[in-house]
Amino acid sequence: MDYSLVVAIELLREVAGLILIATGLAVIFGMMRVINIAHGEFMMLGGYTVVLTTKWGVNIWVAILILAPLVVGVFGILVERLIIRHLYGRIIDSLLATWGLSLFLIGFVTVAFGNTVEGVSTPFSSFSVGRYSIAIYTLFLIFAAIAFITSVYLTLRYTKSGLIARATMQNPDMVESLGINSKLVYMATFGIGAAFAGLAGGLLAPISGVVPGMGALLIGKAFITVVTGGAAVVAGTLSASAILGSVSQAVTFATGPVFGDATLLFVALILLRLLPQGITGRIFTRSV
Amino acid sequence: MSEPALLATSGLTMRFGGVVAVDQVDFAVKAGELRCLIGPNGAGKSTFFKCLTGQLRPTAGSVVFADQELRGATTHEIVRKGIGIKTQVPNLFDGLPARENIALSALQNHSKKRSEEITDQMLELIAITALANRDVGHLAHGERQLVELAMVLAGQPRLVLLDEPAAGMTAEERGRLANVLRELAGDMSLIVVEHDMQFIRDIATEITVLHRGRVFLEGDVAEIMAHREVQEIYLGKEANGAA
Amino acid sequence: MLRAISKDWLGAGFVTVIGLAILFFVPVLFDLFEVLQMTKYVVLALFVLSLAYIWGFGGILSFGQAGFFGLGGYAFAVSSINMGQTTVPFLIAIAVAALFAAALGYFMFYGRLSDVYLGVVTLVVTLILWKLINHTAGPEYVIGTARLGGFNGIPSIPIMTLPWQPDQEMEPSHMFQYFMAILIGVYVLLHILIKSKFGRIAISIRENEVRTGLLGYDVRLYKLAIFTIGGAIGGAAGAMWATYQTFVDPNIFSLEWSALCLIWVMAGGVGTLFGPMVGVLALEYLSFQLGQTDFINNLIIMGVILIFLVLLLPKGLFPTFRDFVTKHWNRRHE
Amino acid sequence: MTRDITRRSMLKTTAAIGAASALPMIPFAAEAGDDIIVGGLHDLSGFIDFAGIPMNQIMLMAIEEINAAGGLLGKKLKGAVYDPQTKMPLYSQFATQLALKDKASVVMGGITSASRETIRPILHRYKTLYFYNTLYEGGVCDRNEISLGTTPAQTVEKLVPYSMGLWGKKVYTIAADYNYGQITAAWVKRYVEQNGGEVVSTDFFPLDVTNFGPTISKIQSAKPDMVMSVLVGTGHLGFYNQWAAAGMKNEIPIASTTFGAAGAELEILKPEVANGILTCYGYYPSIDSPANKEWVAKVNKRYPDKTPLLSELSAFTWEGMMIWADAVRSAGSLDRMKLIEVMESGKTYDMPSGQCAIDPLTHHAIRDVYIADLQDKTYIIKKKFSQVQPADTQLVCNLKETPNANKHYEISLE
Repeated sequence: MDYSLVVAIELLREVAGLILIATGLAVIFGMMRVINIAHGEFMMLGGYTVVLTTKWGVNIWVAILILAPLVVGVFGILVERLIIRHLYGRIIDSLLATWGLSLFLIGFVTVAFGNTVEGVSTPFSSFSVGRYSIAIYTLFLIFAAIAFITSVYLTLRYTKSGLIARATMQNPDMVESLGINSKLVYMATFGIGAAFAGLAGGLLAPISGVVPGMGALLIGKAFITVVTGGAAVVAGTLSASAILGSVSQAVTFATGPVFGDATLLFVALILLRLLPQGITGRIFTRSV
Repeated sequence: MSEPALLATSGLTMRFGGVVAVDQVDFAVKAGELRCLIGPNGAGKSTFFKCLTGQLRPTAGSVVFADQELRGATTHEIVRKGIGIKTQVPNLFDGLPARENIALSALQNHSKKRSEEITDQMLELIAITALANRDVGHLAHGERQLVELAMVLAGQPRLVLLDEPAAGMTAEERGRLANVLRELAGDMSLIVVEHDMQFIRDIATEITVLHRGRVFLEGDVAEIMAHREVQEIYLGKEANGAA
Repeated sequence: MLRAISKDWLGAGFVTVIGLAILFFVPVLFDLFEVLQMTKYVVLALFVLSLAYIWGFGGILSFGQAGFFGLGGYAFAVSSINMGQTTVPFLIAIAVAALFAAALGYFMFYGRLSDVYLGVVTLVVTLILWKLINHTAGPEYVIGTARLGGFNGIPSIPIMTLPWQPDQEMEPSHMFQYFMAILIGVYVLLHILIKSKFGRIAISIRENEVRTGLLGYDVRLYKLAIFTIGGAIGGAAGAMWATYQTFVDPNIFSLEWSALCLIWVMAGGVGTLFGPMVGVLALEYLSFQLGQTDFINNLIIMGVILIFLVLLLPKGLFPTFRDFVTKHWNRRHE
Repeated sequence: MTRDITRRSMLKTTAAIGAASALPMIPFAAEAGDDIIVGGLHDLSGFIDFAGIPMNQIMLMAIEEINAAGGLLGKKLKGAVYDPQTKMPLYSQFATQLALKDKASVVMGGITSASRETIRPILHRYKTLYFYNTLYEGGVCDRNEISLGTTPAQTVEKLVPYSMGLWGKKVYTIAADYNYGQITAAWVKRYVEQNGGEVVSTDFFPLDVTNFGPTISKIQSAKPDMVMSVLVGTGHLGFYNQWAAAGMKNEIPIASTTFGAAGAELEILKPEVANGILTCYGYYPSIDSPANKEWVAKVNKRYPDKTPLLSELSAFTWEGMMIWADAVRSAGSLDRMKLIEVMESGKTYDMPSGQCAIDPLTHHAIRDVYIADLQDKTYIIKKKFSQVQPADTQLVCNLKETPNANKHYEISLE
């Protein structure tokens, strides 16, 4: 009984992790048709923001919840202005450019801050489920993911900017004719996507190693989750995270992490095969 | 029916979830016949068209072309049996010149040399030789329609399905197209899905009216135009709108 | 039209002549080290041809070209270690990659997947291969006498022999010439293929898939054939890579290799065969030079170069250069 | 780090020459002159640069020191340093370049086993002496290579009985899913059983795994007396954080032959996460000997701004340079076979890590091994074992009988 509860918590934690790392990518992908390969490095920047600012004495919660998204969001806007805005409608070019950005960021952070910066320790302690003890931070991550995706949903559903965002996703050409400055929409979108990545990186910082190459470990899963999820940011990310996360984690419990990861990929493949047009058809109709 | 039909559907039905877009349609076209298919928006014309071209797989019923069952066949198989398809929006190889576009169609069944000859014939037939070396991406909409028609004909089909071929054409082009279609009839069968009543008057001998997924009426131009109910359900709104 | 065709053949002929000149003169003029380096570029040029062909002339964007490269490499490694010769293993490597491409292609094209979405499937499949082959460290993963070796890969792969001299390991200069001959052969064959009826239809698929289908061509079959040819070439390159390096490891399947292949094609120019080969040479040479300097972290430089390449030379090096030359040529002759 | 790099002025000239000479279209004319070329192949960028950069720094420092003492055979040493960027094709390319073009007298480097197996056959083929200074799974049998790093039989054999004595006989092993992890886990099992204990489970993790939640639950349910960690790489750092976060740090102790091998874990993890982990290596900066104190002081003096992480990897790179230089002096020649014969003579070297000799049968080091407890980023040495043999490689390799061997054996414990 205790063990099932532990397994359930771990399943939720994996789903929550996927939601956190995928949402920023999904926002940028769904709205702008840009595959941001540097998404993993945006998370890494979020992690570094937390690690460095707490070292300078900033409260860890301020660092995770405010500074990480803020810093990375501003950086995202900068990147959009300098690079991405030249590449709209060129899905492969934007992929290559962001890959270049990802390499650049790894190298830059290594040179600027070194690759062995002391991390932060995990806030909260642990609690017991029978003879198991689980980090409270695990629960915190689950709740953070729920709060996160709910707020994205509410924003998209009930606010004016959410309406604009949804309109952009449906038909980017129409937005301009509605009298909205689409450049501004794209800039804001990229900034918000980057901020989400920063927040995710900040939240993961206390439980993973914060090193320049950490993004590469996360981007693959994030990318597959987004593609499997498809065009709808909230529903897509949520459903894909739920399916992929729980199945792969269940297999991990049953066998080991190797087959857990392979299962994640395999399930993604099956889903893509079964729902070819339904999931991604809309996104890719105009590409390449 | 004196002679056997070249293409015949029986009980052709297409359902989307609970909606029946095409409802047990029995339809037949003889060899050499030019048939127009009309009907108000939502009558099921496009769905019916796509059932014939293999772009949709009908829920029930059969499509027989020259004694072969087509239902379940893919588009390219249907084309290979001798049916030419001209879609509603001109669908061309934008990066290539008109000549190359047409030759690609002829290549299907012929050597390179022979297909060049066929291409020249088609360019002449449709009277677009002047466009031969221009990239089709840069042509006007009506010109593109004509290139596509030439392309379809270069495949030497026995039956041609045309979905609103006159859309976007100038009056002059429309006249030219009507002449070409009339000329072609006899050598091959043609099924034209069309909205433009003037154009239909110019070309049509026989008309089938679709309404709510069913065949509502069949007859020649005069008969259909005179029919009171057709005027009500279709011409009443559409003709006014088009005029 | 006439001009276009003659220009094409002229270009291909020119490239072939240069290739033959390289084949004959490089081993004479350069020392061992440089011949070895150039052998590497030849193998990678063949690898990049596989993607340049399927993407540029069939419109199939594969994010997982490394999958075929890796399968070819592993198939060659396992079979040559077991068989003690290299000619049949080379053919096995090509066959394994081609069969895998055919199976994957059947899954994708007959499942009516399209465009980038197809790219994602190729990417995921390659990732699965990477994961699984990485997991073969244990002693139970053995094929005949060849241990798969997991993360560390398979070392001590035999050096290729000439088919007509099965007992004699190739000298580096012979290997260079043999590989170069293969590269030239594949280049010429691809060029002929592109100019054939098959090639014209393949290009028409790239231009407009729906229309090609409406003309009565079986688009799926054509795509499958193109993809399989690409897989076979990738497999051949993988086998050559394995024998050149004398080892393979799972990173041959990595995202990085697939991405590098994409980048070479992009940098060289999609829609040409020659451009991507130039792309390989330029970027690999650059990466090699960067490795010898240490004034700044190499990733920074590679990243910046990539970004600038995309922003400033979106068509790729070779087409940009060609357009530039043609423009000036025309101006002078007007 | 940038500052360190700009210091390497000598290196820059080498690199410039290297760059000019590597243009493949220009036949190479310039010779390296009268200098003795020492090749360095360490990852200076990419995901294990934290290990490669200190090794490179220490190698350059050794070159400077030898030159300051008058060089070798009346000639100056010159470092030829390349950055393979953690890419195997670049490793093979640069190894070929060092052997054929730079005509290096000796090559130091290779960090992962994959990189070693890339360059070892090349250097063997082109007869260029090779020093591999990293701890690894054992089994290389090649008379052209000197392997100075510790192997599982040297460390696991000591750490397992020691930690079982402290904590108990039920062991749970978690290991990286590649050769090193697999083989080390097999040795752990053997030594645990030899000492009357039991390995309750062995879990393997691909190197890119970052979430260890399920494993931590599994360990809790197995209730072992201790955890033996053979985790490797930055992805696996997450385990220690998540272990501490789950409140397990004070419940079940951890011993490891990989934790902090290159020093990175030590720097990145907070003391409250890393304290109390028991490790076993051939070198610790806190070794209390005059030789080591002097050496550490030297390193601090040479790199005062940012001192390289001192670990087995960097210390043995130093030792490699010194053993090679000693051989050159003794042989009075750069001839590869003469140097190998000197090193095979069973000579004992006094090094910062203690006493060390080259086993003539395997070309692996017979060396002192230490067990240390980590407290607040400092290793407190608990026990020293003198002159430990590379018993694992000795099972498969005998260079006296097969001097032409050129192979990396998989040491099977079945």
